[in-house]
Amino acid sequence: MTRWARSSEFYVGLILLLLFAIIGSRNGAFFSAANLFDLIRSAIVPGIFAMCATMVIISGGIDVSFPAIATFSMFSATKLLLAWHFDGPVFVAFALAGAIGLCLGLINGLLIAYFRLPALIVTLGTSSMFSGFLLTFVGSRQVSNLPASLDRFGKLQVVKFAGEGGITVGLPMTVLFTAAIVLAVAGILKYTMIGRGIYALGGDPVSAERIGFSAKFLQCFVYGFVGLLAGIAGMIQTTMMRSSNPVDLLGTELLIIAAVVLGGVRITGGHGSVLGALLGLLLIVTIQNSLILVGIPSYWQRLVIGALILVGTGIAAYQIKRSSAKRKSILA
Amino acid sequence: MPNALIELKGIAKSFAGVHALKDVSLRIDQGEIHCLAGENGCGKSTLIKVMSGVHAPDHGEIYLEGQLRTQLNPFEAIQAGIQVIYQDFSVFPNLSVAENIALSGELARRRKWIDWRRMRRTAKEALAKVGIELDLDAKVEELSVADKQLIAISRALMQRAKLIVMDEPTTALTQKEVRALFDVIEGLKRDGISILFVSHKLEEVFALSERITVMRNGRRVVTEEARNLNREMLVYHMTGRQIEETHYEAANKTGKPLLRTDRLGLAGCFEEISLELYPGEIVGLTGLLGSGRTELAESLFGLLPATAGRIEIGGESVRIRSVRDAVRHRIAYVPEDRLTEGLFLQQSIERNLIVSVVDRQKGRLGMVDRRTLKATVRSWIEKLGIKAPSPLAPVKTLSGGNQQRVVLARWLAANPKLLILNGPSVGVDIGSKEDIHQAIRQLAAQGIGVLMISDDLPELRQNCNRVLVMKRGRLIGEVEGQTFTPELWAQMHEENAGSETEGKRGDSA
Amino acid sequence: MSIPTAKRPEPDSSYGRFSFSLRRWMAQDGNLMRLFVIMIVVWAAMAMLSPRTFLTIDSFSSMAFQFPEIGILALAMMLAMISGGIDLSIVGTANLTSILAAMMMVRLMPADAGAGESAMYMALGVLCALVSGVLCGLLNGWAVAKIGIPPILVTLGSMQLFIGLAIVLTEGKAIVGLPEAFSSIGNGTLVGLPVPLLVFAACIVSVYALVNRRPFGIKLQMLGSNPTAARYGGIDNTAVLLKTYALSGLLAAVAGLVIIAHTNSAKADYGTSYILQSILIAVMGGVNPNGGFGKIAGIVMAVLTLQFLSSGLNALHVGNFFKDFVWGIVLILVMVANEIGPKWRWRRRQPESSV
Amino acid sequence: GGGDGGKASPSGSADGGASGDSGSAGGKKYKIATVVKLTGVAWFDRMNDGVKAFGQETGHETFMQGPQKADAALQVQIIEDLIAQKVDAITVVPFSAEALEPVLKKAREKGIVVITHEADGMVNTDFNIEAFDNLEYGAFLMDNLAQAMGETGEYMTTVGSLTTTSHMQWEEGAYKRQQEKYPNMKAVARKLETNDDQKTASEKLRETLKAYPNLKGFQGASGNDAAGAALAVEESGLNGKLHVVGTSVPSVSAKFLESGAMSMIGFWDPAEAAKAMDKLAVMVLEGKKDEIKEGMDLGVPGYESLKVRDGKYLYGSAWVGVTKDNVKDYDF
Ligand SMILES: Nc1ncnc2c1ncn2[C@@H]1O[C@H](COP(=O)(O)OP(=O)(O)OP(=O)(O)O)[C@@H](O)[C@H]1O
Ligand SMILES: Nc1ncnc2c1ncn2[C@@H]1O[C@H](COP(=O)(O)OP(=O)(O)OP(=O)(O)O)[C@@H](O)[C@H]1O
Ligand SMILES: [Mg+2]
Ligand SMILES: [Mg+2]
Repeated sequence: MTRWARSSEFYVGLILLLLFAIIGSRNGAFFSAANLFDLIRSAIVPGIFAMCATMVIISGGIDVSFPAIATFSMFSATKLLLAWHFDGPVFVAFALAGAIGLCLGLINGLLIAYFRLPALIVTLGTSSMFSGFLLTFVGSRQVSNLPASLDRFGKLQVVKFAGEGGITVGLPMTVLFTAAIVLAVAGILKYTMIGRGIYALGGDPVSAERIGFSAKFLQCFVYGFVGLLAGIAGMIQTTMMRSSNPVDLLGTELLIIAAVVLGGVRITGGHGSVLGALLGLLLIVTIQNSLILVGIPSYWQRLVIGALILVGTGIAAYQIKRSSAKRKSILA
Repeated sequence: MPNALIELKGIAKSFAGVHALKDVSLRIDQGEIHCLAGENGCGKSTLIKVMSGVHAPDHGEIYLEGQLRTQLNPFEAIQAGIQVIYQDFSVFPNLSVAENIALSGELARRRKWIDWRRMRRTAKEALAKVGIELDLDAKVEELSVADKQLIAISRALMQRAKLIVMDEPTTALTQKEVRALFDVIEGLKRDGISILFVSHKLEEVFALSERITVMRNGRRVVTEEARNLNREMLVYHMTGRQIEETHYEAANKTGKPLLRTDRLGLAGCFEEISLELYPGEIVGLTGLLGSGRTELAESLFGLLPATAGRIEIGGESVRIRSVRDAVRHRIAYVPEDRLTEGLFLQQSIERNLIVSVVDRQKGRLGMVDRRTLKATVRSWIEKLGIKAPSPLAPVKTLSGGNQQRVVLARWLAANPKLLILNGPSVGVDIGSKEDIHQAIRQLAAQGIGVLMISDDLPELRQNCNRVLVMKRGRLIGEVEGQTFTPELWAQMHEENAGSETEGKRGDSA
Repeated sequence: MSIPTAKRPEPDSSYGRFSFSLRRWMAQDGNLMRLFVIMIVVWAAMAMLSPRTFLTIDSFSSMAFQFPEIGILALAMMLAMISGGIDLSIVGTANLTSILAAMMMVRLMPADAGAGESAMYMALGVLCALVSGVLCGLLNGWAVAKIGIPPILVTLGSMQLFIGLAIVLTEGKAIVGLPEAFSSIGNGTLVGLPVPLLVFAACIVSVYALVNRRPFGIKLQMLGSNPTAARYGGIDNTAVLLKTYALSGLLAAVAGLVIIAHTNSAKADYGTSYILQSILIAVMGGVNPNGGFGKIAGIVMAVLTLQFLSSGLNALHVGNFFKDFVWGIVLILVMVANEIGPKWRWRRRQPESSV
Repeated sequence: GGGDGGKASPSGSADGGASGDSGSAGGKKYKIATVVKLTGVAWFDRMNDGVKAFGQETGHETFMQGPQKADAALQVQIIEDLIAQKVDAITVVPFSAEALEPVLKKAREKGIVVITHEADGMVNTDFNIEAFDNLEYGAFLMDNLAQAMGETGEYMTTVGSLTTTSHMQWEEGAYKRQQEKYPNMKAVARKLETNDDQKTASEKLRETLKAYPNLKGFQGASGNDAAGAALAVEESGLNGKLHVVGTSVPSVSAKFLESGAMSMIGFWDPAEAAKAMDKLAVMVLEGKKDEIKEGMDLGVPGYESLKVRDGKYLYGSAWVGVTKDNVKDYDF
């Protein structure tokens, strides 16, 4: 077997295709453009989160605070903009949310890099801190009257056409953000020294320092960058929902982490790819958004999601275990 | 006097109270091959890490080409031309061969972007220099220990280095690869590059070095021109005692064989292995890299259950499907890769020692009886002379040789009938090695059968009654231990190069 | 056997002797010590801020009814984390098993059951919960050990599965009307102590015995720190993992029983906020998220610290979000103290030792 | 920030009578705690306004507490703590009524007055007061949906979660009304779970629309469902074709009502509910329990003529229907 056929990306891809085939055979509407667009739409914010999780996990850390950072950034940015009676370009809103996210991410990074604290603990702590601070001191009331330019931006579609039944099928503009971020993360990981340093750090932190990588810099970069991405993702959520809700997004971290782990990003660090993470995420998003199409009653939906996660990950894990157990033959 | 490339003055370093280095001074000149020798835990690796900026010394000064460096970090050290091949290789298991070799060079040149084609080219050249061929895209975690070591070597050789430090670079290498490495080192010397070489294999030390520094207990004992030293003097400096080369007197084969395999096979790894091992025997097992001897050992220990043939223990046919089975038949296995397979690095020495016998420490209510447990631990620490601040210290704080003794003690505590040792003295100093050999011989004398896998010919010669040779998954011969010379070994391989089928059954049955 | 060695080891004179020295214990268990200090500081701060409500018997008894649930769940989480994994399904397990128990007690028990019969159904319910808890855990363990799925995925999936099953069984509704006698367990006292607290204490003692005194516990910790070496060391990894997750499921079921006794009802979504909280308590209590280490005393202190904080802040009528904020800060302070504490002490002591 | 407490709402201006008798008398001042399901959502923020207003008007010490996550366990803990604090009365909006029975029993045993809301049938309470009968409210929403749909066509319903009793009752009330009065309507998907999340609600609507392209109606239970659905309707260009009704607050829904993406929302003013609860608590504390009977006027809008069942279950008629015509009248 060739190397890629042993990879987890391959198996997750296969399982995804299998799932598509099954759902599609139960309900042809699955393969409609409207549905595929909707799947993509559902993955816009989780897609960015998946990039956050991927990068951090590859570096050998973990971050459970990105939803809290996203919510903090979007809500406080919205509040600020409203206080300023802002009506300028949306770019400012994204930059502001991103900057707030970057600062919060750097707090994680500094604590992890300089105090050498376990990432899980730090981010659990800061996640609780960030959202506690936000809801206590910034506000806890949903903001529905966004600055006009943000509201307008939320309605922009990148493609739009009339589907059957007079339904407008479209993809919001924000999908481009996600696409750009995915490409950027993939590029960083593959073609920059920082990216390779992230892999090296995840593979063996001691060796990484010995060949001259600065673990402190890399960790600050990773957590800061993740904060930046999370801030942008938060603002995307706000424009897409056309309201800013300070308890939105919280609690999605474990599912996102599970999705990227499913896509072959190894929780112990050093292994994984952007493609795999996206496939894993797509698998979860598809499962979550197809149960009505398949006609599963709502009482059974959770049970089915749980079972599908177990079966999906089971098949992938079993195949990988089997293929990696096969060694190159020594016998001539 | 030639220019000093690096000079260390009065270096001291301690870890949480353990004085690893005390007032060590060392000078390495341009273009010289300098050897660092000493027992396990005497501070060689620590000294190297100070040189390469990994550890900051508590006291002392470091001069690079005459310049005082106060805060040396790894990146600066690399910039200054110091390349280190670490004892634990420091390779990245998750990255490809090409990247492992080429990445550090790119980093040292402060490149921000990765050019994959250039990296592959660099890696290819580096491998060619050492004279090996590897799949550039293979992940390093899939490779054998030896390949990892070769990668670490290739990586260091690719840099524009002024000093290459090699901390026991030959532990996992076969004779042939060692010779290739020595050729490379000679070449480097001709280019004016200095080498600091650490090895416990005295033949290597004498074969290579111009000057030798001996350390003991964290202090420098002596620095001397190699030609002014001989083996006995060196050993004396290292250990403070005299050690003679002794041979194990084989017990007579009596009674039933302890272990007998009949045409044992494991798909893809080895086949048609028939061998016998009698109580009190020490049988060597050697072969080229990838000959399947590790797999054979792991089969006997139930890690890779055999797919063909039969195993008999004490005359009775048994099935070994799991480690539990093996342990039940009182088989013990000291694995090849101490760090990943042998040790629980963060856990205490105590726990590392008793992990395999913890079930036997049950007292009342099935609870572990701490009193006997501690007594057991204490006795093994004393018997094997494990040098440790406290049995409760994490085992990762021990030096390589002491770590190996912990693994050995663990299995000796299990009171085995058959002891399989895979590289029992890899990275172990001459004094400790002697101790370990003594321990093994005493065990054999008590009626335990020992199967010893090793590349170290003197070790095999001194300890083994018989030596079995494997190649490509088959036994190709058996030799009396004392007559096993390098020449014979090389000859056996060449004989079998063309006519594999002939040697299939070996002479072992 | 005696081997001629030039250098005799210098044995640690204290090792193997059974004298207790506080200084040594502090040195060895600095983290626990610091956690203890932080617990006391939090307690004192809360007592100072609102002495009249916080420092009352009622307040302590109210706390004693609150933390056992999360405490038991944190123990379950700890076991999974020591093995190098994680168990996100504990709350799902607790709810599913307690729903099964409640169904036994409510639906199966005839209305006119006498005291004896009712006790039998209660015992049956408890047994059913414990057995199903073990089964839930075994499912997790099997998927982790045999199939090789990462624990975080397994338990995330099984969490959904268990809660989903609970919803299917109950259509999302609560099961109410547990026998009087049973709910008096959750709200009553025995020799002056709240019963849930006693259950928690029993769990602590058994888990302590298991993890620190039984061979299983040592194997578990070794497996957690290096699974490969564990295999080579003769540990049956599969068996240990199965046992670990089964135990985690069992503890979750116990927590579930405490919960239904306390609330006199069983529902599919009770305690969902406990999942992250139990991870928080476990890591704050010193469990290494990478596996291998965990101290029960740490868990107990972390649970108490959080409870003091929570009740103290409730007494101050600050918002619950502020509570989150303070928790986060305390957690990070604990960790920073653990990190710089030893260095600081060591630096101070250094001059003495180098003489 | 969010804490803009005693802001008077238009309807709130009428409640001078609510406080008249108890406040000025200078009688004993009581400590009354209100425990809600969840803090940080618009709904309970509004309730907090009522709690604060009542305290200011009457001089009693009133305050509101609630968990930061929707979880019955946290509510139990808060009440345990309140008992220890020896408050005089606890007014509760239970997340799960059943789970609170024992702890409220304990509270009553200690002499604390317990008033509940949204917990019809609760045993361990002095009085439970409902803004209305849950089944009737559901039916009321259904009437509005039917009217918008022209009494024919396919519709779907959602709930925050399958474990939220009041959501389930509203849904069941609505379904029953449809079965009885609107035979030409058909429920194609019922009780889909939205986890109280706008994005999920929006995704559920999109997905159902693909499985049932003729979908004409949506009824949401959780406060976020209708807004999420309206968003999807608007983006699909189905304004006026797919009709959304549900429970929501005006501030969140105003823009959708105005754009036509939402037909109507129903709610009751949580601030008034809080005042009603507090008022009842004070009456019980002052020993005026006997005065609480059928037809009684609490002096709080919507609770002017109470219905009483079994002596302690009280019902107001406090629901409000809001369409684009009267949405401007509300500012929360
Ligand atoms: N990180 C560390 N923490 C604590 N002690 C350490 C650490 N590194 C080394 N030591 C201790 O310092 C001493 C010297 O160790 P070092 O690794 O330098 O020995 P070595 O001469 O390289 O031995 P070997 O030949 O076995 O590799 C040993 O006693 C070891 O236990
Ligand atoms: N997981 C694996 N996947 C693919 N190839 C492997 C794997 N493990 C080992 N190999 C290959 O199998 C061959 C046998 O390696 P191994 O080092 O285990 O042999 P060995 O019999 O132990 O010999 P030696 O002890 O001399 O190293 C090597 O060529 C190695 O590259
Ligand atoms: Mg060394
Ligand atoms: Mg090998």
